[in-house]
Amino acid sequence: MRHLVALVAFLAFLLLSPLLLGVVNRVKAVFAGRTGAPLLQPYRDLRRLLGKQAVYSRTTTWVFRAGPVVGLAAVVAAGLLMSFGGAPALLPFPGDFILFAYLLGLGRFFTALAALDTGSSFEGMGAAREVTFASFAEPALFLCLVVLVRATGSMSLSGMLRAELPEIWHTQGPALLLAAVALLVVALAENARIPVDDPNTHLELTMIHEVMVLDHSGPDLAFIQYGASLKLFLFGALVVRLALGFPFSSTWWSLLAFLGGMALFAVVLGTIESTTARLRLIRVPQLLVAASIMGAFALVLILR
Amino acid sequence: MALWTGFVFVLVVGLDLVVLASSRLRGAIRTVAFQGAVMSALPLLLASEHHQTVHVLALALGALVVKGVVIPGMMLWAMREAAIRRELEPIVGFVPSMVLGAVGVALAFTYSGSLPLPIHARHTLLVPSALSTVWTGLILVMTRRKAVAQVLGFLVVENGIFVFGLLLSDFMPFMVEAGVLLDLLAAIFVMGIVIFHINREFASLDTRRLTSLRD
Amino acid sequence: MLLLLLAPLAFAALAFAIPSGRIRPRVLLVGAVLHAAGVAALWVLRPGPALGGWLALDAAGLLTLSTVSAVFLASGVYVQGYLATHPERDNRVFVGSLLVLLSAMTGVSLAQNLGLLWVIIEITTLATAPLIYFKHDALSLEATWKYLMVCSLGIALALLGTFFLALASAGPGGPRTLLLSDLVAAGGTLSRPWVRIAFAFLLAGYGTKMGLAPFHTWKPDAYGEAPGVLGALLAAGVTNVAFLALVRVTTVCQAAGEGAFARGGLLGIGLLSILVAAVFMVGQRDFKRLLAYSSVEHMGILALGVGLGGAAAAGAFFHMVNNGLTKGVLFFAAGNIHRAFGSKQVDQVRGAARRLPISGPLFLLGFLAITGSPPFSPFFSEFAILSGAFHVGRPVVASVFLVLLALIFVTMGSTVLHIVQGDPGADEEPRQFHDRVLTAGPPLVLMLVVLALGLWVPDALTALFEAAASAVRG
Amino acid sequence: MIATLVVVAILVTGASGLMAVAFHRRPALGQALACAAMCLGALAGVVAAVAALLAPAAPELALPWSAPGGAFALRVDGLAAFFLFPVLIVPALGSLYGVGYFPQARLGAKAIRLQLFFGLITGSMALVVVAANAILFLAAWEVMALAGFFLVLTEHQERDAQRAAFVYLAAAHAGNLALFAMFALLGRMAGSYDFSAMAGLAAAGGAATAVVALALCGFGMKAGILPLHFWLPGAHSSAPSHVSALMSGVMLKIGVYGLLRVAGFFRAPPAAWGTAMLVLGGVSAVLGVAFALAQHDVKRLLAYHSVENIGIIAMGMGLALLGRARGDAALVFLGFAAAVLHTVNHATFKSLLFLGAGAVIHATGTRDLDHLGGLSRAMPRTAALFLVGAAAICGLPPLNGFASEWLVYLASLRTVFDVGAAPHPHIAAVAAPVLALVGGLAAACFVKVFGTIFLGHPRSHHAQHAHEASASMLAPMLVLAVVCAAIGLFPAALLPALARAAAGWSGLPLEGLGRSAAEAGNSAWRVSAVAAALIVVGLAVALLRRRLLRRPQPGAETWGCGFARPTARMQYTGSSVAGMLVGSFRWAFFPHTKVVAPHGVFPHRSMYSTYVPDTALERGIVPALSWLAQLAARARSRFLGAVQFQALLLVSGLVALLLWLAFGGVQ
Repeated sequence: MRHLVALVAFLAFLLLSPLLLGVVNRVKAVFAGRTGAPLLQPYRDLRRLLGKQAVYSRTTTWVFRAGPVVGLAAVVAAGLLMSFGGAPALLPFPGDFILFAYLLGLGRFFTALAALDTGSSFEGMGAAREVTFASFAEPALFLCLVVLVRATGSMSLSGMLRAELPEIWHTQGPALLLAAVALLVVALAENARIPVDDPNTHLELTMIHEVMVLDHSGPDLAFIQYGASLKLFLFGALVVRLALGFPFSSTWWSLLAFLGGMALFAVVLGTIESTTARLRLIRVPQLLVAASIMGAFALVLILR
Repeated sequence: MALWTGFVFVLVVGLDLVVLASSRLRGAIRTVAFQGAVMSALPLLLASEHHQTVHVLALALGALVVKGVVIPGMMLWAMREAAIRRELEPIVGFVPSMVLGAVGVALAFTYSGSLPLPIHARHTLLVPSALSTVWTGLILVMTRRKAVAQVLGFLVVENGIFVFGLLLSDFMPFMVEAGVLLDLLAAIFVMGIVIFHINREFASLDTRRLTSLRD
Repeated sequence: MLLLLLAPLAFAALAFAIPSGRIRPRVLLVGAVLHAAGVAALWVLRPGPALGGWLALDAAGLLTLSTVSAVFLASGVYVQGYLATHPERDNRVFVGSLLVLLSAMTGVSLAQNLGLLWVIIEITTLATAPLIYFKHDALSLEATWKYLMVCSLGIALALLGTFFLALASAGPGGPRTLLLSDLVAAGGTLSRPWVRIAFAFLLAGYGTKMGLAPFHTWKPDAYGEAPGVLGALLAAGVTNVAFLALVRVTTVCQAAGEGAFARGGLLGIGLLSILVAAVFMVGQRDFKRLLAYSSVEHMGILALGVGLGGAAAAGAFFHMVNNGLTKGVLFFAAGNIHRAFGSKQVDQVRGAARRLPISGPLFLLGFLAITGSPPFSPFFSEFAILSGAFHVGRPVVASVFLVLLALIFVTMGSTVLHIVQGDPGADEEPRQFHDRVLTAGPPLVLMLVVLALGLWVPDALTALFEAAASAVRG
Repeated sequence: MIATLVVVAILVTGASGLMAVAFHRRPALGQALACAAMCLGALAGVVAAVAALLAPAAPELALPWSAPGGAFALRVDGLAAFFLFPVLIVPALGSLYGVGYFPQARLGAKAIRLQLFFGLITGSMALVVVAANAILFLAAWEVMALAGFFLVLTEHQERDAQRAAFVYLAAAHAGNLALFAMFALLGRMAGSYDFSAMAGLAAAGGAATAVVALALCGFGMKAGILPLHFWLPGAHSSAPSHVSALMSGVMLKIGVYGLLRVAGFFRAPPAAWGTAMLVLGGVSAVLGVAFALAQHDVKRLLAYHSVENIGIIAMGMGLALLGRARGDAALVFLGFAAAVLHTVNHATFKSLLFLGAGAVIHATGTRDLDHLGGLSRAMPRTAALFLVGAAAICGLPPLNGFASEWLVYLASLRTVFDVGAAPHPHIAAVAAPVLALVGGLAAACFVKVFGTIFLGHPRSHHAQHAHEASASMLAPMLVLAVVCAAIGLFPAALLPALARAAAGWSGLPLEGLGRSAAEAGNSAWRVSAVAAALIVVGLAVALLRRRLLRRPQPGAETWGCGFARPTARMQYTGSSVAGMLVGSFRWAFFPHTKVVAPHGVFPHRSMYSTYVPDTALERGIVPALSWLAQLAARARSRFLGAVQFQALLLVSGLVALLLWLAFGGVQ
């Protein structure tokens, strides 16, 4: 039974991620007073891109073609480790969150290389910024995860995000709150959302994540966008499970509740994007360092 | 007999101070020669009864010949050869070298009493005069400019050691004094040659020229 | 044993007699070979004392004698090549004094009577003077003058010290003699204050001959101006012999109960010598003077070793042998480099390894050996001294010793590497001074001996070190 | 029997250089024979190591040797066996690589000398690892240091090679002197110089801390832990590439081996040692990778990465020592396994990267990143292998870098739980985020390196006519890449052997370590499972892509946001990719920036270049030595030449002795 729930959760992860992006765009549109694109628009975009023809720059080599493939594969493999809504992951083991973080790192590594392969200064700019901010975000992510390890006593993601998390809130409330906020900031940075990076800006000089994928087209662009949505879903699962601890006896009910939570997360994300403006590039490292300090503070609290 | 030996010791120390004060090289050489001659009389004066007179006589005569005649003669010859100027200006000036000499002598005399001599000192004044002569010799070497003056200083040091050697002459056989004489002869002989070469090389015996070897 | 002392004198007389300049070096070579054979015989026979106990062979004496004869043999071969390159200079005095020096050094190794010991050391001083003056130019004259003046003063103080020692033994019930064996036997009866004053004077006197710190000022001048072969003989022969004299005096102090005082003095002077050597090596522009300061440093290490006592004393004797051989290599190579480049200044000498394919690398290997790199034997002796320091419980001394060694390695290394590496550039005058069998052979053989000693120390030698150290050790 | 096999391996590899000397008239044959001898010796050594690992008791061998206090005693225990693998395999591959990279036919005497010392250094390193006596250890250690000096000096006519070689030799010798003192102290504490007598020493007391401090100086200098790493970048960048691969991949590990061996002597090391090692490791890792980011020379960059990886190994060791202080077997196993596994891994991927860099330098002739670019088109196979190495060093999952860094993470997280004796060093948990920061920076650095060298347009004429490396250079790189992938995919296979080595090292009972090895084992199998899943999904996506893009796709110019004529110089260079990060680490290194600002309406040539010197060397060591030199110069007063002063010196020495005699009052 446990494997069935895990499989269903994993399939939900694979299928519903683009919907998450749709909800976020819809919330931003509502805030802007527009009716916005239909919720299923991301699925249509993916189908359109998969059918289109790809144009490749003459300076690029096989690295450019491998970038999107490895990026997508890495995120899917990371999905195998994540537990969605309290249900255990498909392959849980102690220390799996380290593999989870490094798989995302692998995806980022190849995307940045693909960007540099095009030989254009804009893509180089994007790659440089991406790797710089990532190296600031990594410690913050790990600080929060160490806090979770200490709080829940287990070293695997499934163990950390299991059902008894709400009881732990009572004892370690403040530390977990700090960790949740820090995790949210890291999620925003990793998925190139507003305060750190603007997903639909057109001025290359200001972009970070978008400018890296500037030269991709056709199926490659589809893989990248699908990968980005999966990654957002993963981070969402982590934040939602940590923040909204609702005690449900049967796993099916908690799975449904988790999907509701994910919708709520999308709404929260939309509101943040609509209400805050982009930070100047030199402010972003300070934000991420602030997140690490919050994580460290939470660690000190919990280790006391 | 003790009165005479005491008189000789005081004369030796007196001559030390004269050498320190002398500004002319020729005068200094003659003073040191006289000191050597005087000292060579000491073995006779100090000879106690159970000593073989032949050995003491030979020693005294040898000392007289070497210290009094051979070495001063050689140094005067070296001076004529090098035709050097007469006067003898010490680096630190006459008065300070004199004062240093006097301090040395005073210290020697006051503390020699307190030194626990294991055997009966042949004469109370022997040890202090030996030490003060050695000290004067060292000052001469350290303060005089001329190479010949430094050899003179070395000569005075040897005289001091010779006097000290007398203390042991009764039980230490002939070897000790012979050692001193041998050392004296050899050192002065070689230095004579060197002075001759220095003069030929530098056309002056002033050691200020001899300072190019430096780190 | 007496024969061994007189044979070189006979050869010296012969050398003086022979008119022609070409045959005289052969006489030197024959003398060296005979002397080495004699020493080998001594190793086997171990004869008893001669001349009524005044000449006897003990462990320390045999060690010094072997080092001296080994380096003299190498010098003998080297001199053949060296004099061939300087046909114009009259080598009568040179060869004669070398042989006199050899007999004097043999004498000191065997002398048991401290008075006799002092006289023979005086002879070594006089024999060395003309050798330093071999180049007959202004600088070597100045070096000779300074050498003579400082050493004669030192020797005079040593004589005074010997008298004090005789005085100490003349006390009530004392042995009233300067014979080493009697002094040691009657140790208790010697009057202690006089023994301490005697040790102070003798340390100053023989320290001057050995080149320890405050008395070392003659060494850089003499080694700097003397030809390479004399540098080797001085560093390996005369200084080791002076060290042997100091060891004899320390043995007497040890017997008289003043061992702690003697070892304290040696320790202090040893460390001071290494420090002074380190300070004066920094930025040294003349590589022969650099080797002179290295000799001051290693004499300091020997004094330190004996000063520490215990296992370090055995290490010190092992180091005496190693230091002698390695200094031989360094000075021969330095001599070759000096002749090949015509200058001693570090700025004008570049790429010695390229111009002198044997002497250049040997100079580098010699440097590595002297600073205690393991495959060579000085490493083991320095390590023995160091572990001795820790065993005796003096960690502060050991750490200061190590820091100074590191500093010396860095300073010496920069100069030596500067000389050996790089390309020499076009040499203006025709290359008549290059590596020849006679001039490059001896350092090569000595280097192989040092390497062999590093890999395999024969048990007989280790037994000797232990025996020599037991006399001095507290 | 096994020990004699090891001795044979040491002798054959040590003497392999003689083949080149013997056949110098026929260089190709000479080099081939030398390489064959090296591979043969390596093979024998590896077989012996594997046998030693499987053998119940550690094989020993003792031969008579007369050095005072020394004995030719060898002991191949678990720790030594594990270190034998990199010490023998990397040089064998290096000499194979040398056939193409440093041919004796073309370079003559220089190549002969290189092979001679290449063999010597391998033999001496193997001897150091199996030595069981302090004197033998020190002798082999310095022979290794000297051989390294002559190897760095291969290009002896270049000024900076000479300077780097001298700095290396001075550092190595200073380190050795610290080791002299350490072994003397150990000899005094244990009574004899044999390692067997030194096992199980009490860790309390000043002597033990002094030993560890000296060990940190001596071995830290050789391993390149941060403050003592100043000799490393110069030496590794001026040596030929396969030599720097050997030095960086293997010689630094001998320093690590020394630290582990000395730490193993003490029974229950206090927690302070572990924390000190952890902190040193963390600082070395973070600042090492920060320095690497700021470099322009590819070999200096890789050298600084060695400092970073040594830092990670030191963190592993620190955690193992903490484990032994708390008596927590799992922490000991995880820390020890992390340190040793990362040593082996680092030896493989660092050598792969250096050989790759060597191929690039061989093809283009320059080491400066900003002159290269677009080489993956001219050198596709080198680019692919270099990418494998880069991914491995950043610890990315399917490769071996991840396996060992993962163990360090597990060890660090283990300290979070209250297990074992009272003082719980929770603070060790900070090691995990520090390692994450290092991982992020390493990824940034290797994106910069791979991007600037292999991707984009060629930036200079050097890069335009590069040619692919020869087969003999690519083969060793391929072997190393395969080893990286194998360890990455199946890390669990090595854990049981690591448990036995840990038991031998720490003295804890085997079953406690075995149990934690089993736990780590089955989660390691899960890691392999996820890696397999990653590869399967990747292949599936690739197949989907090929099916979608069956028809040939049109090519076009890169979209330069409308810029008409982009030139190669407008690409992001090495310093620009790392610009922001270098800016944030400004407090650690003081970059020299030369800027010719463009001025006027049509500015002519303007230029911006940054150069980051090694802070430890430029701000620490060089000023100290020059201050000492001035001090010494002042000490040599000008009137020292006068005879009178020399006489005065003599007399004052005597007077000082007499005063000390009178007032010193020696009892």
